[in-house]
Amino acid sequence: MLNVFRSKPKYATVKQHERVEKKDFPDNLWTRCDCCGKMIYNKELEKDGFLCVHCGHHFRLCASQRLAKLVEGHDFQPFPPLIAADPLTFPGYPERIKLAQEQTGLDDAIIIGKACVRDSPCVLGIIDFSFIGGSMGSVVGEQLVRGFEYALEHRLPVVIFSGGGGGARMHEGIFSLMQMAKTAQAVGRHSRAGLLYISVLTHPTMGGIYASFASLGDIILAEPGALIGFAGPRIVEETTRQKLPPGFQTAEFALAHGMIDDIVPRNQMVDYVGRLLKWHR
Amino acid sequence: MLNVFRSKPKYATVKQHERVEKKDFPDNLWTRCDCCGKMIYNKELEKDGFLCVHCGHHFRLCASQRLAKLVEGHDFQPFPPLIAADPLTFPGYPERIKLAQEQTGLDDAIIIGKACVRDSPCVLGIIDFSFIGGSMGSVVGEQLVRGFEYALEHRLPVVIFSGGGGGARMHEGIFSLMQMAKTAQAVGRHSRAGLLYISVLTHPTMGGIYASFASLGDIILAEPGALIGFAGPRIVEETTRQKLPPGFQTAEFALAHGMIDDIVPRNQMVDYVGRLLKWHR
Amino acid sequence: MIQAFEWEKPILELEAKITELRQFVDSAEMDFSKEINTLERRVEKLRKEIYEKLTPFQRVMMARHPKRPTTLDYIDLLFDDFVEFHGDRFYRDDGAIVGGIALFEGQPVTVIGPQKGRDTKENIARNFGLPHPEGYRKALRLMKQAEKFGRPIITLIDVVGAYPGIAAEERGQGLVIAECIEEMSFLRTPILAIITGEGGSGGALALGVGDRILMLEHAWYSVISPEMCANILWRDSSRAAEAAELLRLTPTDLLKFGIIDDVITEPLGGAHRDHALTGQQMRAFMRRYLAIINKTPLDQLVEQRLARFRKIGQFAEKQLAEM
Amino acid sequence: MIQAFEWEKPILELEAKITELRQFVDSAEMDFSKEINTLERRVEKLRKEIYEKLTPFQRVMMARHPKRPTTLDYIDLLFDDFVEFHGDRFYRDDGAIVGGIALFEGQPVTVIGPQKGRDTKENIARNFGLPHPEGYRKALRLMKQAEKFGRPIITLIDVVGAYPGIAAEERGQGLVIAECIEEMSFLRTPILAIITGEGGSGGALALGVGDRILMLEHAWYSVISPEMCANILWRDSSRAAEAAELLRLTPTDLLKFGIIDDVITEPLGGAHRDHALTGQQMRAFMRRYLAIINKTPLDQLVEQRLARFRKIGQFAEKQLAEM
Ligand SMILES: [Zn+2]
Ligand SMILES: [Zn+2]
Repeated sequence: MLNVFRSKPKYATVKQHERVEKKDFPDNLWTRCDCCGKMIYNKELEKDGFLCVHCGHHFRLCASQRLAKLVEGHDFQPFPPLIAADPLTFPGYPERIKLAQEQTGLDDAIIIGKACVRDSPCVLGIIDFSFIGGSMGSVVGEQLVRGFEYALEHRLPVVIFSGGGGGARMHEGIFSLMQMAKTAQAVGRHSRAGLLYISVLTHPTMGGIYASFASLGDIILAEPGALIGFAGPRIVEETTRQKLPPGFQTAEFALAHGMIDDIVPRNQMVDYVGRLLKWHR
Repeated sequence: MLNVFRSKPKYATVKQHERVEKKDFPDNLWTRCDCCGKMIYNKELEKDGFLCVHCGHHFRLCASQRLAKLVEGHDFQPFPPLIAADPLTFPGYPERIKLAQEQTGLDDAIIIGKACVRDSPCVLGIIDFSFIGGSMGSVVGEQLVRGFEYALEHRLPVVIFSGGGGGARMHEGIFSLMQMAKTAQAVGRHSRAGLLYISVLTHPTMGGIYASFASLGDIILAEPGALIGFAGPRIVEETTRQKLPPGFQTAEFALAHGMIDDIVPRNQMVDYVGRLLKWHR
Repeated sequence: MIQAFEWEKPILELEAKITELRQFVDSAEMDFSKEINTLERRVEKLRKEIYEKLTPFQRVMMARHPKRPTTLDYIDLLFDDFVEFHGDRFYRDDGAIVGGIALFEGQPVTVIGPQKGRDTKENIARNFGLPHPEGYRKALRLMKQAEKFGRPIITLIDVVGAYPGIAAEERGQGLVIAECIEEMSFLRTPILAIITGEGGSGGALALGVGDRILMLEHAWYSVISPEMCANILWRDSSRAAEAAELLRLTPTDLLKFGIIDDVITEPLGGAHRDHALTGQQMRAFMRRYLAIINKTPLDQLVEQRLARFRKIGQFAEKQLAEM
Repeated sequence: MIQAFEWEKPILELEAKITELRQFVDSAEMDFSKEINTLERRVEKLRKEIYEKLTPFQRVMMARHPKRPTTLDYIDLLFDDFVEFHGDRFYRDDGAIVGGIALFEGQPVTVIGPQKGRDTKENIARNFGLPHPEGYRKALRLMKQAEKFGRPIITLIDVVGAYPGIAAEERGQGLVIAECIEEMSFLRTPILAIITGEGGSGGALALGVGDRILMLEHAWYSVISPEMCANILWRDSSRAAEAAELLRLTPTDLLKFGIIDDVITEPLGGAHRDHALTGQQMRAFMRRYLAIINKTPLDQLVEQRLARFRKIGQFAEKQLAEM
């Protein structure tokens, strides 16, 4: 019996607070692991989907890197791009958008379109943390809804990798909040038509993103060590004045508390998702 | 604003283990309360629906006493009576049935039929603990199912007062177990037709009765102090070797843990149920 | 606890003077009615001046006024009868959300809302009105019950946010909010949502997916509280007043944005100054909007509800030239 | 742990002798094939004699044999691939129930079952195979998922009962069993329930509402365990063997009563003696019954499922003369 998934490779449970984003590039060939501190040869790091070969730590991926790993050279047809407006005329927001666009090369915090994962057609969306923390403003909301609508029309499954920081894009105020309802409803319509939605939670999936479409998957997976929760750990700590338990709000914590179906290491992700898509055709 | 239910009269949380069934009749005019130990004039006890005037303790009621309190002199049309068979040829079972029939004047552990509660027609069923602990054999199961079927056919609500001891009637073995499925399914059919079912848990509602139809009410009420649970307290204590927390498996415990909608003292029951029936006509 | 805000003080002082004068009149049997009239006109004018130009943050403070009616107070004011139901049937009865069946002008409705404490003891029992997941699960259970029996749902929303605690996270605070929003969206029964006080983020939206969404005049509704916004923007939550300006969280703004359908006028000076009048004014709005959604066919109602949210969002199609 | 029962000992001794003789043949290069053949025929005969007249309680003990396959073992034996899903989305992932999607001869199915530990450490992690409410909620979640996608459900049942613990009672053990039974009854997808070992009371029935219900030869299914029955009847749980006789809990009895549809023959001596063969025999039964329920229209399937349970029960109409 072929059963890759029963015995998972061991991976370290990463304490979120110790995770430092700063990296150490001695000569642009090597990277120091944030988690175990060991040196990794950059080529090897990229080959493995930005996993530490020593401890299994999952480095943050930008959306296009993740996309490449998932479609494995097959075609990806993105939906027409949308650009954020500034509905509240929030000071500094247009500049913030412009800067993020320049820094990431993205239009907003999501890549979404029609894809094939292991020969199964689907709508594939990936949220990119590096664009204003992967927060959901009107553009992210609208693109997700269009994704689910397209999938509903063509009876396709949807796979979303969500890694949004706080979730809400404060600069769009109430419009950002309403994207929670809008996306949840799009999932609901798609789901009520009997279609599959796989939600993959990557580091970090919090706030309004976690409390809307990301929680509504038929199957919810997570990458090891990903931070998953509603309120940010700092807010929880400040509100409750309690010390947070070890591993609080990690993927492993979510699994133990019954909130997700499985934890899937990145190098098994395309296999795993591909198989689920195949079984639901 | 008429609001009898917001400020409930205080009642003692009765520790089940201290509840002794033995009563003290000094001269057949007075009864000693099992809970507070004070003496109650029998006429007063009966008038109040067997509530202690001192501490509010709910004495156990037999089905016919409860029926009288609920229909308030209106007509009650019982369904045709059924008599237990002995499918396993379980030693002593026919004799046990016969004895219970003689002692209680009932055919089996349930009274069920068409009733009017505060002018609202309904199917009303009452389980009587004094008939082999109010356990559910084929007769109780079948009568309940007929009740829900009658209610479905005539689009009536159902009100069941369940006070079964262990729930299962061991002597009927697997047939007793299957009544859980049979009654749950009858509730399901009735419920899926958009009809109301009020389940009232009286002391004690345990085991197979709690784990089937009694838990499936749209609205679940309980009498103060009633023992409610799946496994009996003795079994829990023996299995876990832990001291049971105070008030374990009481109605108050069930309310705190979110399992029931409300606790309704017996002298407010007909008001409460009558109002719910009226609001669902 | 604050019983009066800084900006209310001129009014309160004037009112005190009138009361004083009245008492003097009573005891001295002299006629000051003209003077009293003048003072009353002045206080009326003062009220209008002050309350018409409240800043957004002053409105936030009004919404938090300790004497402002809580959900159970509104239930008393608005309905003729009420039976409270408890529990989520999973874990716990959460006192931070109340719900049950109530009679609105003869019609049974399901009413649900977060409940703040009215004193310290109640506040502790109700976790200061901050719901845990089991509160939202109770709400969802009662909403589905309402759907089964075709009862309209009225939600009364007054919540800073879902509780950000360890146990709440353990039991799936984010997940349950998502489920509430999703399931509420498709419920085949009319839903009237009223933001009565604070409308804080996902914790408010979880009860806010209505066919009609109303707001009291001094309520606020936002993706984030002004304090938290200020904290993020300037690492200084004391600058909440500035943040409140930026967030456009007042009923006026939200009506303009098409997020809400109507604003329920409060008694001058705020709901806390006259509970009974507040209730009267709310009843009129509720009657009007319930009548509309009560008679809309269910298919159409759900379609409209979805369409309403579907179109919220502002963005631009990227120009081809830019691509 | 018991590795062999009292009644198995004559067989095991004989088998040991045959092994001995064979080893001797190998080393001494002598021909004892005739003697070995005789012994083998004798052991075969002995097995048949012994296993054909097992008492009900001996069957109960067979069902509890520590080497008997557990649910995850059966999943290995029966399916070509398996992805396990976790969690109830409310509170916890309960290791005492496992479930997920598996491939049965090319068809994706949802498979669910209680899981006993295969060693002490696993037994502790899995609470000795005694599920909490969250285990049943996980099962229910996966069953609804199966319904959504039209996947058949296969439940593999081996459980003494739902866990009788304090926390289990707090989180609604009785309520969740009722919900499982009720919801399973109306699921619009084929359900094949197989009692593989112990079928203890409500905790087993909660996963046992199938369109076809099969039992392994040495499984039992009862409203109460023999020990608890003896405890109630005679306040002496050591008289479990007698109680087992009374309860009629063997597949033979249950087939006669119309409670189950078929009995899956185990390898002589029990499933624990040959896992692979057990799996083979089960596959054949599963193939046959799945084929039938897979092709039954869903409306009919659910109606038949309900009708099956509707008619279970034995009673008499009370004679009018008696009334
Ligand atoms: Zn590392
Ligand atoms: Zn008393």
